[in-house]
Amino acid sequence: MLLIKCPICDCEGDETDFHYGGEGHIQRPTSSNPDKVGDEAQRDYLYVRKNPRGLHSERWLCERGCGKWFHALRDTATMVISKTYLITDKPPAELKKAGKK
Amino acid sequence: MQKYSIFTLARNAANYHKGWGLAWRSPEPKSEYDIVIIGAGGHGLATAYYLAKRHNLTNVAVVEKGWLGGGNTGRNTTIIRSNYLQDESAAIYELSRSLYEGLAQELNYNVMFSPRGLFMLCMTEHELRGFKRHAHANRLSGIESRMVSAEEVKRKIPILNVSPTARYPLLGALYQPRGGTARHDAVAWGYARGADNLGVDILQNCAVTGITRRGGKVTGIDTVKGHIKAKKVAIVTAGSTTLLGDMAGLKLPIESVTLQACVSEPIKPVLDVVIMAGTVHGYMSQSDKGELVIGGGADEYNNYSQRGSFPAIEHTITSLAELFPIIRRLKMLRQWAGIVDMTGDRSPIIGKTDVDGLYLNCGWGTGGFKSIPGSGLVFADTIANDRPHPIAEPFGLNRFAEGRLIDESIAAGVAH
Amino acid sequence: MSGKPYRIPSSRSQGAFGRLIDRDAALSFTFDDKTYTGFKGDTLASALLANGVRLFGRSFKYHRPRGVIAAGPEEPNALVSVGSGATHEPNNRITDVELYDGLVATSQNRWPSLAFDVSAINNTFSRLIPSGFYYKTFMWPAKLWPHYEHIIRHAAGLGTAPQEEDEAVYEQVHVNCDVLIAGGGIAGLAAALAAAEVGARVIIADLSPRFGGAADCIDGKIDSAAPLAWAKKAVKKLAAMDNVYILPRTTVTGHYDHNWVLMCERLSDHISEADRLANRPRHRLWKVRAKKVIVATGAFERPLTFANNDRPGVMLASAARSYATRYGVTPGERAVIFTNNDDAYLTALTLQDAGVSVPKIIDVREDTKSALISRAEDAGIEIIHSSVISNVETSFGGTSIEGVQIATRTATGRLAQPFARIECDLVCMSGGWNPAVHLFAHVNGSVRFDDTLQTFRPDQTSEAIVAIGAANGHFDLSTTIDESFDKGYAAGKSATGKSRPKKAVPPKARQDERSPLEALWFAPAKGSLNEGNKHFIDFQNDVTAADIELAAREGYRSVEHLKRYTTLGMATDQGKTSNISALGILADTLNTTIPAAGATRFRPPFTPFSLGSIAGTQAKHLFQPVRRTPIATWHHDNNCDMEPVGLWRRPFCYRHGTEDRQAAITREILATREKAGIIDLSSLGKIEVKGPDAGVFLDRIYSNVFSTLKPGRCRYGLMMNEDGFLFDDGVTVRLAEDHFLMHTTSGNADRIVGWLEEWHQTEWPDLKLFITPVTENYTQFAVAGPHSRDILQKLESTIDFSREAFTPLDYKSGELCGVPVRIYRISFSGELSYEISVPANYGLAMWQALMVAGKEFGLTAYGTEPLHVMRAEKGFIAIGDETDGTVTPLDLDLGWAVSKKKVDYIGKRSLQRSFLKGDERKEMVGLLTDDPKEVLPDGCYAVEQLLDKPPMKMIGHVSSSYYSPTLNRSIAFGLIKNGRARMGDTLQFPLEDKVVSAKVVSPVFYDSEGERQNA
Amino acid sequence: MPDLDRNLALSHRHQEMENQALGIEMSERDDVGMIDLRGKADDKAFMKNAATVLGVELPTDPRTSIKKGGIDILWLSIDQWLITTPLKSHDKTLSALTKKLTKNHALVCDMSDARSIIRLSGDRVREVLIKGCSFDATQPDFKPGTVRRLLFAEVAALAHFVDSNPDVIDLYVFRSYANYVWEWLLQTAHEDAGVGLFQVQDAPVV
Ligand SMILES: Cc1cc2nc3c(=O)[nH]c(=O)nc-3n(C[C@H](O)[C@H](O)[C@H](O)COP(=O)(O)OP(=O)(O)OC[C@H]3O[C@@H](n4cnc5c(N)ncnc54)[C@H](O)[C@@H]3O)c2cc1C
Ligand SMILES: NC(=O)c1ccc[n+]([C@@H]2O[C@H](COP(=O)([O-])OP(=O)(O)OC[C@H]3O[C@@H](n4cnc5c(N)ncnc54)[C@H](O)[C@@H]3O)[C@@H](O)[C@H]2O)c1
Ligand SMILES: Cc1cc2nc3c(=O)[nH]c(=O)nc-3n(C[C@H](O)[C@H](O)[C@H](O)COP(=O)(O)O)c2cc1C
Ligand SMILES: [Zn+2]
Repeated sequence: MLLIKCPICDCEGDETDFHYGGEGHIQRPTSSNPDKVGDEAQRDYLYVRKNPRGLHSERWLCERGCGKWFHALRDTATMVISKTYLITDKPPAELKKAGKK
Repeated sequence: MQKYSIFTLARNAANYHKGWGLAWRSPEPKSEYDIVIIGAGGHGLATAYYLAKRHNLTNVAVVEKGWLGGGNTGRNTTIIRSNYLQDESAAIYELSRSLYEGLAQELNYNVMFSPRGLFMLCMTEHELRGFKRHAHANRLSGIESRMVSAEEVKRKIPILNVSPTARYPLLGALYQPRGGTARHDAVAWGYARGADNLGVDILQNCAVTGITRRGGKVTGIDTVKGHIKAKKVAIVTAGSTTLLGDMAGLKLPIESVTLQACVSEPIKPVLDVVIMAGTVHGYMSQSDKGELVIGGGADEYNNYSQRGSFPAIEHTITSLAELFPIIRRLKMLRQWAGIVDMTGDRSPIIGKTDVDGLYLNCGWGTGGFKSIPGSGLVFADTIANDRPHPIAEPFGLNRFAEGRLIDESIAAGVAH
Repeated sequence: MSGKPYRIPSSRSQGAFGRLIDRDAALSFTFDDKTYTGFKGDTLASALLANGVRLFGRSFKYHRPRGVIAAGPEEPNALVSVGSGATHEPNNRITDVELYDGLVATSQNRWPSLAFDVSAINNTFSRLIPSGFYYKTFMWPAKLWPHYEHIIRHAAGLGTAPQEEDEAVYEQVHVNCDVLIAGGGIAGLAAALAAAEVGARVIIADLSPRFGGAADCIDGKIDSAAPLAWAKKAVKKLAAMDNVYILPRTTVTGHYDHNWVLMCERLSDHISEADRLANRPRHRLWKVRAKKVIVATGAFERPLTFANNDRPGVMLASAARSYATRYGVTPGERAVIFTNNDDAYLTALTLQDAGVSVPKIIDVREDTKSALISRAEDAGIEIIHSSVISNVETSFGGTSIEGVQIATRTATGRLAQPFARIECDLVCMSGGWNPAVHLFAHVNGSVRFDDTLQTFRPDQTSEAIVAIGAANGHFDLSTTIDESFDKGYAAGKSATGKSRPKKAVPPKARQDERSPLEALWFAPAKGSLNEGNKHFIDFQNDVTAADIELAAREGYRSVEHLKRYTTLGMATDQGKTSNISALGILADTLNTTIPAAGATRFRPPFTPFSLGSIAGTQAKHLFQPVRRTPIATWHHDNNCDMEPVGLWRRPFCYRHGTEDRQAAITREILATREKAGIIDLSSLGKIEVKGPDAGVFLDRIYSNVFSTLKPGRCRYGLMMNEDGFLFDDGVTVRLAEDHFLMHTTSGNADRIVGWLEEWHQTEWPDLKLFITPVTENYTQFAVAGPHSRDILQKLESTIDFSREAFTPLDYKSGELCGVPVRIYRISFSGELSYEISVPANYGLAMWQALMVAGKEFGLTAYGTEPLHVMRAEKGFIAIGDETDGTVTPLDLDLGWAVSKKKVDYIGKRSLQRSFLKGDERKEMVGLLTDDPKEVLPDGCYAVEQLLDKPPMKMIGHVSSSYYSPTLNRSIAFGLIKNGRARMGDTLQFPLEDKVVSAKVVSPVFYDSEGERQNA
Repeated sequence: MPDLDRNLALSHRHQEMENQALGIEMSERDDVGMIDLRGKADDKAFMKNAATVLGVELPTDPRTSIKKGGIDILWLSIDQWLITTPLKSHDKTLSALTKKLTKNHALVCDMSDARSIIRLSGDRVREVLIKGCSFDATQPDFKPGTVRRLLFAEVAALAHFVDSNPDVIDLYVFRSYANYVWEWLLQTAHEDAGVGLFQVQDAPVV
């Protein structure tokens, strides 16, 4: 049972007080370029996921706190949550590093 | 192959069973194989078996990072059924189910396929309508499956709570008389023994660390025991598919999550059929050894830990305790989890990839034990002939770009 | 049976024996219908042993007679059912059952009786049924398998499930603490004292009814006190602190990610049934989030592996000691000790002190020296070194022991030459100790093999968890005390930031040094019989040493294969006594070492615990919330058939008198069409969206346009998911320029609030708006039918309901009967209709006022089913019927509501994918059966071509189907491949017993011009 | 004043309380109106206008509340507050707020009928709360003024710590769930079901 802390309201609680929203930082192609999105780009957006074994950036909703979405960096093998940050923040550096490995 | 039968058993008994040989060898890897299958789960082993048996391809290795059958094949709740709604699904699951009927004889290994009947309970009008649709579709595709009344369900499952004041009154069930269970480990072991006997090398404790390619074509694999050349490579690694896909540069519509299960202590028979209850997300059967085998939901977050969080299993047990009030005084003996590979439409992927000579069989998610024989058969055919078997064809990777999803979530809720 | 010979007199050794029992409080209980007497403080095991009972159960496979081998939760053999009727509970270890007056215990897995069990014949045929025999046989002929299986199923299983429903209540609690300590032995108590001293919030739980663990069974001193005396003081001190919570009868069952711990507390199982309080929970499941977890769960003694080591009367040495010490029970009169370590010498001394004759200690080791061994020698006990017990001699039927054979210890595999026979009725064995590492290992905790202990002990972990004392492999009291205080302080400090107070002086302990243990994994028996003899490893599942060798011979060599092939460690004790011994034998067989073979995975729970406690309070009438609309009491009083929709209960129809459902539905429809009807729509989702960008936002959410809607007007909208599939619909109202009110389907209401928030926060955070769900604040009714206007006009209101002033799709707010209301002129039934939204607390009174006003117009309450029929007559889709997650708005011919102009909205791009815009789509059409009385079954399929028998190619299915009382014929919708191109065609629907044909028509069956709703 | 009767979610249960053997006291509050207020805490004009009407600044610390006159302002999020008002002055407060905030980016919603407020009081209230939610209500930092959203008995709820000695906690649940939560409390708050956490205890047997 993960213990999660919201970076916005500091609410700390069980994973059941939060709601998981899947991989973070997925760009919705039609938001920026509605007319020129190929089938493959749309597929990648809808279905293709990094699904790494290790550091994963993901979205969580602070359901029993402030009701806001935020990002977390979690290791999918150890479950360690190393960082939480705002939903509007850019991907942190350690995520890029992990991706390169 | 040493034949298994009551006679050989009796003969060996005289000698205190000292005469039994290995069910499978533990060979050293050769430097090259025609075909390498990554993953010695049920699907990988069945594929190897059918390659050898039906296509005479025996220069084949199944490469396994741990012990064979140790993935989801060795930890699932063993439900077998084929009453799926979509034509494509019904075709492959029914092929598979029918192969289960003769599997013990085919493999000379008793996999204890037990078609004792499977009930999918309907507890809301909406669910009832959905299952009626299943029953009609199944009947027209030639699958034995029908709706039964609440009274009939109660007759078959006396311990079910059908009180009119129950939270969800029972409205009936979708019944597949020849759905049931099999002994999961035996399926892996039987295929392993069969494949090994036909000359396939099963390489355990041999994790794959890389997939080598040249010019868009696969050339072999790197393993902890060194490089192995191969003309064709098939990835059949369930929850680990993304990691293998990354080695070959595949972009995959897959997420790995933990799916949970538990067993009660063994008790004398109380449940002779398999039940699934979508509205309350629970399913249960009783094994031949006596435990109630209980399948739970999946945790929502990506997870490679092979252990789950408590709420999912709690949710399931809470529901089952409502459906079967007598279980409240029984005890949970063990809980565990497996890493399942969920695709964008929750249906499997079987077929070729963009890399020449690289094949993929994955995405069985929460429900691929039942499909092991059928999937092995059509996948072997696909690899041997380098084109999708007709039953496998709809399950190609390309469907995600086309939007041609195969979505089974319609009424069942749970997909086991 | 008086039980006299087995209960040690209170006078013996100044009352040293039986410290937990109250000899003045006799309790009466039954085992297999026979009545016995025990004492308060007894366990069922000690009470039965005191009565001379030795046979408690039959083994799983061979039905061998079994006694009890342990005194705690590791017991594999002695499982019984306790209670009867609604309190019947199978598979209880008699070692853990506390005796109460009137306790009813029943043996299991035997027929017709425990003493004479027909299935014991299995033992005779055991050679035919080694591990995995079922994989090799029962295959021919295939059709007989179900019969074989039936027999196997009935032979397997342990106890029986209860027949009656459990009346007990269960509950759960959630708490956080700084330090959670599992196990209240010396180690756990010491750590608790230390952590509490620095001010940490400490919870300490022990599965037994008492604290102190092994303190009463060990030698040594803590400071100057005996361990037990020290433990008593420690517990008193802890109980007086308000930052410590002590939980007896509470098993820590599992450790989960991020130090979340599950514990099961048993509150009433030890109380006689008559005295149990109905409202006191039977079990309470604790969910604890701890900053630090300390595992102080002690260790389990290992049995030794020799022929017939499962006979009743063979027991763990520490168990025999604790029966004597705690309950004043001697499990035999003449005991032989068989050991590979010093600890069992304490048992020898204790038993002798208790009056048991202890002729010999058989020690595997060569002549070893230690203080304990000298004490045994001094007490006159003969020690036979370098020897083993090679076999056990029993009475006929194997239910009691008559003697043991002693042989010189040989290398594994070689046969034994017994050189002596010793008469005895009790064998106390000790093969060393296995730390209870379970909890440590549940999450990522690794274990390492310790050569000295010849077992696994805790190693690395990523969690904030430590093991101490015997659980950490420390069997020396002084190390245990030092370590436990150290780690207790450290845990307290890491949780609270506070260090150990300067003046605190942890105690010092000392204990005589022990000589090291020597591993022995197998003691062979004599001659060729050896192979037929049974050396049990896993007692409950009847796994023998030979089975392990067989598995290895056949290639099931990974420990996990071994486990699954032989079922080793899979019984209710989860291998607490057997796993390491099995590994020893596997390693010997494969010529490797135990660490190379590895251990199987530890999984929760530590010991099995009730499924009832997992359901907790969420059972029976509290299983799941039922959501009630404000009109619920009226529905109830008016014989309404309620239908579950999500968590809601919605009115399905109201049955008058003897009406059946169909008659009620017909009546309600005709009344609404001809006069007026009223329906409770309270559960429909209502969401307010307000802000300057609200219109833009809704344009992106819905497939049609909302920014152009005029204030005071309503518009029907469609929502797709990003895949392009339709998933909700509803009417949105523009309350003001910057203020909208959305309606959603009942089932999706909560989901859509989340959906909107997620899109707003994560994709378009720059849009200025607020989203607030208001579903619960309003009751909503539709008043529909030709007289609906008349009824509303009859009531006092500030709203002008006239045809001219209040036109279709208008929205007005004002007062009705003095209550502020919002009214929308929208219609799902196809009739002139007003949806009235009333503050929930006035809902019931408003409903009643409408009923009164409507009486003269024939106003009739109608349910969701009549509504569904009416909407189908009108050709309106219903989410969940016409949609199933694979259907696009275009498939449903709702293209008019799918904007081509808007640049981007959810689902737009996906609709353009080849398969979604392809020419093979299933399209919604109307279906009229050739026979108007024939109602197509829901979900039946049309086929391309009718064949004699399946398979037939299907081209689509019926998504809604009703008998329409309005049209006096059946109507249906179908989703048919290229349906719109098939207008006028007749389709065939093969059913089980007949084929129904139906014509493809427009899906609007009634009032296609909309004259009625626009009236 | 409306001509119609007002029925609260639990009106039909008020009678039965006499025969209950509970370890706490519980009742439904029937004298409050509620307003859901949305606006951004960093929007100075909005904050100021709201404060003008309410006579006190909106609380911005998470999980806190402020009391002013008969009004309680409960923090719900960084852009949301729940204002409870005495029923008799409710309409006045509501229209004053609405009016004052017309020019601001804000949403004022009357939510008087959306929730049911169950008042729990007595020394064992915290023990009852921890039976229903994963939040540990026995922690010392849960004190008067604290507001906490919960999943209580699988139902979305809100706990407002009103007073201590003895503890008074208002449990807010959506109206349709009130009856279920009430039933749930009747069982778990039974006087025989006490927990007695973190108090001086009798020493267990050794
Ligand atoms: C709890 C649970 C309950 C389930 N219940 C059911 C059910 O009732 N009915 C049903 O039909 N299905 C069920 N399933 C699903 C079913 O178990 C799986 O779909 C099926 O077993 C998948 O088989 P597989 O052969 O594809 O994968 P697996 O059996 O998982 O085999 C994959 C193998 O690949 C190996 N591997 C991974 N990475 C590497 C590498 N780098 N190198 C070499 N080898 C590697 C793994 O070690 C593993 O042995 C359940 C699953 C779970 C977890
Ligand atoms: N000879 C023996 O009988 C024996 C056995 C174990 C320890 N010792 C010695 O006693 C001293 C102290 O030992 P210790 O305190 O480490 O062990 P202990 O055996 O004295 O205490 C462990 C306690 O943990 C409890 N426990 C075990 N699993 C539990 C669970 N999952 N949940 C709740 N409670 C659980 C047990 O009931 C027991 O009371 C050490 O010096 C050790 O060498 C002796
Ligand atoms: C159908 C089935 C029945 C099982 N029955 C038992 C059982 O009787 N006893 C037991 O200890 N475990 C049982 N298990 C669980 C296994 O012990 C094990 O937990 C599971 O296969 C996952 O492996 P792991 O725990 O080693 O990761 C069963 C598993 C399955 C799939
Ligand atoms: Zn938050």
